[in-house]
Formats: sequence, C-alpha cells, structure tokens
Amino acid sequence: MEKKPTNGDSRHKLLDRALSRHQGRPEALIEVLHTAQDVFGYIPRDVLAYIAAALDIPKSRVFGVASYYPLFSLTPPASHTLTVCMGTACYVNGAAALLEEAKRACGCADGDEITEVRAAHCLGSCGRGPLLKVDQRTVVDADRDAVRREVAAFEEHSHDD
Amino acid sequence: MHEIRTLSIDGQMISASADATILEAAREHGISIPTLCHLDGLSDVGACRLCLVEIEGQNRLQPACVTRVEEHMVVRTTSARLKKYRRMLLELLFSEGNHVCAVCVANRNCELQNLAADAGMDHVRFDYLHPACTTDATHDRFVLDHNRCILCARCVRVCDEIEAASTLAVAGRGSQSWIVSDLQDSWGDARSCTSCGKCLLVCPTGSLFEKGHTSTDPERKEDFLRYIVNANRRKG
Amino acid sequence: MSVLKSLATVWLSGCTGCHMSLLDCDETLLALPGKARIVYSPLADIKVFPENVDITLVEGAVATDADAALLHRVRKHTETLVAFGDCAVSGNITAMRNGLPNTAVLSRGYGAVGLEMGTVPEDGIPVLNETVLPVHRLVDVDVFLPSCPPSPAMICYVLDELLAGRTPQLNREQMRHG
Amino acid sequence: MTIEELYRIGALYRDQLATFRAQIQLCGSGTCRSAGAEELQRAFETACEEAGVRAEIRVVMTGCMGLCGSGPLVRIEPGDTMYVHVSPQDAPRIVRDHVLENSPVTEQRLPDDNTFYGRQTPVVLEHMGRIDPESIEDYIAHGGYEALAKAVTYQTPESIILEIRHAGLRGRGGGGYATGLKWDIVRRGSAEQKYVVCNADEGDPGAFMDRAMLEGNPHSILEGMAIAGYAVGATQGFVSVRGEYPLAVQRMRRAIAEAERKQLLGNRIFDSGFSFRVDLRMGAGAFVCGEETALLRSIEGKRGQPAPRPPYPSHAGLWEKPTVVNNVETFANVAPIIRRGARWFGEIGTARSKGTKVFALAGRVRNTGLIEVPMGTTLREVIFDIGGGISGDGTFKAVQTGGPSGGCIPEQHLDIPVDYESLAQAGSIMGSGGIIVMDNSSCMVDIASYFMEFCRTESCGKCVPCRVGTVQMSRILERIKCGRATEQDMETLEELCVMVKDTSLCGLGQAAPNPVISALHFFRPEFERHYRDHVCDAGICRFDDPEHGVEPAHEKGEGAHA
Repeated sequence: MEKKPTNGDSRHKLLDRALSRHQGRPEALIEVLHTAQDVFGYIPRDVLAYIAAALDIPKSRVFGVASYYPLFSLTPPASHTLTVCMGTACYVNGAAALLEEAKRACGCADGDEITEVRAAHCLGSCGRGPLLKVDQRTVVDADRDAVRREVAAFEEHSHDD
Repeated sequence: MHEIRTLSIDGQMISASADATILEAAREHGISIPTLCHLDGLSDVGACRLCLVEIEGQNRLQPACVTRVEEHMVVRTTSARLKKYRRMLLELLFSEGNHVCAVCVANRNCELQNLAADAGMDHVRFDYLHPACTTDATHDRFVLDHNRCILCARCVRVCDEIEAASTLAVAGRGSQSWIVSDLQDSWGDARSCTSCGKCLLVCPTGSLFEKGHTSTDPERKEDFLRYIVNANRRKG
Repeated sequence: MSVLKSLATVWLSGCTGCHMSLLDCDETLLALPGKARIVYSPLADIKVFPENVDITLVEGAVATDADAALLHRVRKHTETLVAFGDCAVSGNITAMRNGLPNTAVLSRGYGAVGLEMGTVPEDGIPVLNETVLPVHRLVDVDVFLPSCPPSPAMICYVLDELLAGRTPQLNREQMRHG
Repeated sequence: MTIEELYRIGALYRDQLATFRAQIQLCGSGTCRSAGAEELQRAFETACEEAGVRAEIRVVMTGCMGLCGSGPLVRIEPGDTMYVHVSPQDAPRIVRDHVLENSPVTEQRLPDDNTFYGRQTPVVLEHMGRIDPESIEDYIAHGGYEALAKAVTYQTPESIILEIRHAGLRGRGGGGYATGLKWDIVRRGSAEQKYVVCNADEGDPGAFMDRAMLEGNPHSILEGMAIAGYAVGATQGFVSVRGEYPLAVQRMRRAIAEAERKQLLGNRIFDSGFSFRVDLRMGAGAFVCGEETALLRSIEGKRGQPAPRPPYPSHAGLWEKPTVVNNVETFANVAPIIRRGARWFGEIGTARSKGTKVFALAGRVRNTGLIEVPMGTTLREVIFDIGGGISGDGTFKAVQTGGPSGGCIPEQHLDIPVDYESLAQAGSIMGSGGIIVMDNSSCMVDIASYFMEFCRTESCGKCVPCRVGTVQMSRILERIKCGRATEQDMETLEELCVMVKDTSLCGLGQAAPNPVISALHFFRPEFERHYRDHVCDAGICRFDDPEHGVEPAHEKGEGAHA
C-alpha cells in the first residue's frame, strides 16, 4: 500500500474527498486525476502512486491514462501560461503569427523560465478570434500588441516578486 | 452444440462455428491472413490493420481478427488493393521505428521482417523518422529496446491477461506512444514485474529480448500461450 | 562487336560488405568479363565515373556531399541503377547516426582512433550530411536488392538477369532486409 | 414532483417575472464573458441602483445570444431590443433612456431589419439567450420538463421512439444516423442495465455549438437525455463535457443538482415507475473522445481509444451494456419534438434531413456567431445573408465544414443546400456544425496541412495507418509548403490519403485525409504552384527560409528520453 505523499496538506484532503465521493471505484480514475491536476497544478508521481493504490488500479495503467490525456500534466507548470488558440477560426484570422510572436516574446523571458507558451486546439470562442489565454483569463480579438503587452506584464510581475 | 455458419473465403466454401472470427475460420482451412497485433490466446484489438479483408456488400474493409463469420458471407483475403495496403502498412511501421535488421537480435526470426518479405517490400518509400529512442536494460535478465517497438501491445496484453502482473502498459498517445513499466519506472525497479518473461515470448520484433542472447528463440511464441490458456480453461 | 554490356559498381557510405559478397561469387566472377565490361568500381583503378553505363550497382547510403555528387553523376549516366544492399536500400547501419548531431558523431569517430579527442580534420574529408538517406530518396532506383549483405547467389542471379536484358524477380528470401 | 407541481412552479415564476418593469438580459456565454460581460452586468446593476429602480428591473445573465462577434450583447425586454458592443459606460444611458424613458438609444442598437436573426428558425435555440441557465424555474417557466412529464406519464417507450422516428431526427454530431432507430435497438436489447450518454466532448476546432448549449440551456439537454432513458429503459445517464469548457461544466453540474433537487432526475420521476440519474464526466483534452467508442472508454476511466465496430454501442457500449450515444444538439431536439409533435418537426427542413441545424459561423465573415437554420438552407444564405458576407476587404475563397473530418467548399458550390447528403456530395460533411469562412488571405495548402497536423497530434496511436500515416502526410504537406516537394511526393500523398481512409480503425483516421482530398480536388493548381513554381498566392508559405521545412530528428515520447 502506498503511503500518503505528505501529511496534513489541505490539498490531500481535497484529493481524499474526491476519492471517497467516488467510493474508490476504478472508473473514477479520470475524475480523480482531474481533481489532482486542479489541486496540485500537475500530477506528481507520488500522487499517481497514491491514486493507483486507492482505486486498486495497476500503476502502469494509471500512468497510461494520465499520460494519454493532454489536460493532465506530469511535470510542474511554469508560473505563467500563455495559450494561443489555434482553432480553425483563429487560424484563418492569423493565430499562427500570434503564436510566433508569443514564442519570440517569451523567448526573451526564457531566462527566468516563468512563462510557458502553448497552442490550444480550440478554446470555443471562435466568434472573437484570435484568442489568447493568459493563465485562466481569455483575451478576445487578440493581436501581436496584445501578446507583447501580456508578456511584459508577466515580466513586470516577476520582478516585483 | 455449436451453431455452424457457411461462408466463402477466397472462393473456397467453408463452414465455421458461429462465434468464430474470419481469421480463425480462414486459418482452420489453411488460408493464411497476415497478422501482427493478433496472437492466439490474447484478446484482439484490431490495431495493426494487416488482417483487413474485403467482404462482399460492405464498403469498408474489416479486420479478420475481430469480425465474426456470418452465413453466406463472401470474403476475399487477397486482392491488388489489400496487397498494396499491407505493403504500405509495413512500410509505415519500418519508417516509424529504428528497424535495422542487420544488427537486430531478432534478425531472421522477426515477424515484422517476415511479413515485409511476404509483402514484397523491397524498399520503404516514406521518410524514415529516426526517432531518438532509448533502451531499458535495467532488468536483471531482460531488455526493452524502444527503437524496435511497433506498439502492437502484445506484451501489455500478455502481462495483463495471462500473467496478471499488469507491469506494462501503453503510455502517451499517437506517434508519442511508448511501452511503460509501472509509473515510468526503470524496468529493473518495477516492483510489479514477476520476471516471468512472457512478454519476451510474444514480442513480434527484437524489442524485448533476453540479455546475453545474440538471437531470439525461433519457437518463442508458438506454443506456450496455447498451453497456458488451455490449462487455465481446464481448471476453470 | 561491342555487344557486352557495361557494368559499374559504386561504393557510397557503407562497409564494403556488399562488394565483399560480390567477390564471394568466386568462379562465377571469372565468367563476368565474358558477359560485361567493368567500367568503374572501387575494385578497379578508374578515377571518374564514365558515361553511358548500362548497369550500376550502388552500395552504401548517402551520408556526405561527396556521396550525393557521385550518386547524381551515376544516375545521369546509368541505364539501370541497382540499390545494392541494405545501406543503399534503407540507410541501414549507416543511418543509425541520424538523430545524433554531426559534431558528436565526428568527435566520437576521430576520438576513438587515437587522435586527440575531438580533433576533427577540417579539410580533405567529405562533409557529413545532416541526415543519412537511402539512395532512392535522392535519385530514381530501378532495382532494389536488399539484405545485409545480399548473398553471392542473389547477386549472381540479379546480374545474370540484368545482363540478359530481363528484370530480376526477387523471391521472398531475397526480398528480406537484414 | 407531479405535473401539477411543475405547472405551478412555472406559473409562479412567470408571475414573478411579470412583476418586473423591464429586463436587462446580458449574454453570459463564455465568449461575451471574455469580452467583459461580467463587468457590464455590474455596470447595469449600478446604473439601476443609481436610478433608484434596482428592485423593478431584472438584470440577468443569460446563455449565448448568438451574435458573438458583436459582443458583449444586451437585450432589453419588453420590446426585444438588442444592443451590440456594449461597454460599461453605455449602461447608465441605456437604463435611463431606454428602460426608464422608453426611447431606445440609437448607437449600439442592432437594427430591426438585421438579417442575422431574421433568417433563423430557432428550435433548440428557442430559449437560449433569453432564460437564466442557472435557474431551473426559468426553464420550467418556458415549458421546460413538460415533455418529460408528458412522456413518462402518458406515453409508452414505443410511442416515444415512434414519434422520434416519424420526426426523422438524425444524429447532429455529424454521422446523421437515425436517432429513433438507434434508440429502438437499445430498447430491444435484453440487458437489465442500459445507459444513455451525451457526447458533449466537442472538439472540432472552430466549433462551439455544444459549448453554447451547455452554457446556455443545460436543462434542455438533461430533459432530452431523460426522455431517451425512459424510451430505451436506461436508468443511468452520463454527460461527458469537454474539459476545456469550465463554465459549461459548472453550469451542467448545477443543472443536474437542481434537477435532482426538484426530483426531475432521480427515483420515480413524476411518480412514474421511471428512475433516471445523470453523472457528469469531464473530458481531458483528447479530440478522439468525440468518437463514440473512445468516449465510452474514457467514461469508464480508461485511455480513450476507439475499438472496432461492430459491436456498436447500441449492442455493447458502456461496460458492454446497450448504450445510446447522442450528441448535445440531438438531445436538445428531443423535448421540442415530444412537446410539439413529429409532424411539426417534419415540416422543417428537407425530405431526408428534417428539422434545423445549429451552426457555429466563424472565420472571415462579418457576423460571427451561433445560428440555427432549417436543413436545406444554402451555404450562400448562411454566409452572405446571415453572416453578412466577408469581413474586411477580402474576397470569398472557400468555406470549411466538418472540421478535421470535412472539407473546403469553393464558390461554385455555395448554392448547395446544407444537409447530410448534399454536403457529402460536395466533398465535405455536415459534421457537428462548424462553418469557417475563408477569404483570399488563406492558403489552401496551408489549411490542408493545418488539419493534417491536427489529426497527427490527435491520433490516439492505436492503429498503424492513422498513427504513422498522418505523420508521413504531414511531412509531405510541410515539404509542399516550403517548396521542397517533388512529383513523387504528390503521388505518395495521394496514395496515403486513400490508404489511410480505407484502413484506419476509427472515424478520426478514416476522415483525416478528407481536408487534403478536398483541397486537392478543388484547389490542385494551388498545390502545383507551390511545389513547381514556389508561389503561394496568399503569401502565407515561405520558400526562401533554409531552416524552414528541415525537420529535426523525429522526437518520441517519454520512453525515448527516459
């Protein structure tokens, strides 16, 4: 039986609550992984082991599921994420140039490793593309300037810290 | 008493039990259909697509390994189109991994290599992708070489369905899939592994092999699975 | 009187194993001058690949700028081009360096033969291409002769057929890579 | 809960609404929220407060109002007046002039003669953008759950299926399979346990119909699912919502909880013998989970990889039990059909495609947004009348339907009616309803390559042709884009298209070549100009960059670096 990774952490209480809500049923694996992703920001290895034991699923299968789905991350996230929507509507409205700009702009900030640039397949606000997602906030009708502005804001933030 | 179906495969009238697959019916009557992900004794997944056959009246090609026989079914297992597709599928597999037969432990004893020869694959037209893969030699006795893996998942199924250790699984997805042991542990550290070696016996290529051997056992996958499955059935 | 077909063999980046196998044809080789004129080969001292060659066996993969240049000349002046052995057909062992940076390959190669580690000569050697390619990725190939190396019997069969003006039909064993 | 109680709840809520002097409805779709709808809501509440009429005015956040490109959107009732591009500064004036003085503000007002709304036939979107998606009472006040009440109280499962079959409802997820037929197969299945699954794992890039419906009227989906459950004999439903839509997840969770509290889901619904529960499952970002067998595996908590069909889910679905799998819009059509009858429904649409279709209209078109039109409406009407034509100063080039499984349709086919068969004939598919308009700033080689790249990254990896074939096709397209392709490459590409289509295990792989096939069919000269002359008419592709198109060694997954 896997031990709980650390004790007294409120995040583990949330995880345990999710596990008990699903009464340890193996089919709840993805729901529980969602909870883990939410509370930890990614799914640490010891949490995977803990979930495998709690749901009585072979470790390899838990890893197989966790590594299959793009919304689950097995490595710690950067402190900021800049997501450029590459849905078709955004794409025909110039999202590729935005992505390039985002990579270029964050390349400058690479030294601090604060920002991760991602391309999303579609964020579902196609009527107002191109879209930019700055951490959890969505910017509609984005352009290169918007990208530069957001990256600059990140950098300012990191200097404040 | 089994219900019996009568059907035609490559013009030959044959009868088969109603729950038989086209593949089983064909092989029972000496008609060979190429397979790679299928192995008698393991569940079928229909993934390699080599056993696709034409069925009269159906637009889509069907995998013989999972398609049940039906009364009056007319099946063709070879045609110019099927031959072409099989060769292309093999070319795709060769292009995807690092299959350097000359330096492979399974050379001359490899299902992939044999199937390519059967299909007349004298060269591969697609880009060789040359993936940068690793080899896991941390286990005391066994080696897993990702370079030669074709993701047929026979090792995963035998580990799960026969040995019930479930040490191995497919991780990732798409062209970024790989075989993993436990939580991406080195194989040597995967505590669930019983070192039974069944995965080596079912591997169609040289991806899984025993340390210290320069060639794989030519009989490796032939009989042991049927023996175990039958033994389990007798007990059950 | 010149009814003899012209035959060339070319060695790109490979181990010469295919040429060794050709030499292993033993007494069959002795009959060859009666059937073909050998106009170019690493086994003969001819500097420039000639024009109007009937049959060329190409051993090895395309790994350098020199390989590519020679291959293009070969294709231009050859009627029937044979990809001779696995390196020519698939890249084979030669292509196992694909995926590694050239600098790593060179320093390992030159370091390993006793020179000072990492001292890579800059002049007088062909420039490594980034990716080793099989012959057919650069030029059209008429006959593929896989195996590592092709057996003497296989080579004799293919040469006999080509010299007789026929297209060789490889059987299942001859089609095998490795 | 009885029918009488349901009516009472509805009447009570309508009475309550009638006490308001006016309603300020704000579009609360994810899109309009991103455009500032929440700030706008506060501005209107403040404006009402400052005018001293906070208690008399209902300021409410609704679901999607449709005209996404012009958001944030506001509607004033009574009068059904719409305002577009509303900013917080506009709020006091709209409250003062329009709501209090009854003289509508001219700026920002959507003209009454606009063609965007005028040409639509809302059936599943009837109450969208008008009701509060977080209030079950509001849904009930608009006739919600009456169809369910009617079904379980007065109708037999057989008669419901007959009604759906007579209506001619076909799957709105894109397949177009007859819904009634599917339900009938499940109903006749002998298993004790059966399931109803709502496929809300919307993944087509450029499509947001499901998102809008989940966010804007979740109860209409639940009601349809419950009716389906009654019809087929299922007691458990699952709605699998795309994980990238947090608001949709939140609204659907809330709707399920509310419906349970009101006993519209749960045991003995409307005091009948019918019990039905719904659980929500959150998708985790795999596009292939839109494929039904993959979706079922993911609901079971496994890797969402497709399995060969047969067996179809109607015979062996979730945990091998007979399972109805329908799309969001399909379920949303059920209650209207039961409430108003198959004949009414059958009068909308064409002979073989009945009813309406919801589309997400986006790309280089003036009016982007969510629309609902009768089947058989032409693409030209959709793009030029409802959509208002090309935005900016470009000219129309192509319209893409069906997402990564569909194709691009050029100008000469714009007059085809939008239905399952006609679109297929034009080399595309209906798909789930994304319509992306492209002008001359789009390069068709680039678009073909874009979709192939999408399929490559979304391939589950199980079957060989899709896993490797998409990689190879992607590489060839990339070579064409940078002028490094040969005639041989073009031949290989076309061979791969046919082979991957014919041999792949599931719909994703089988349809992956479609965008390329359609682009080659209609725009072949563009491909030729790329690889022969190194010319890209749209100016997208670069031919001079020596680094571009030279790919680094193929990277593999974690196993490669471990």
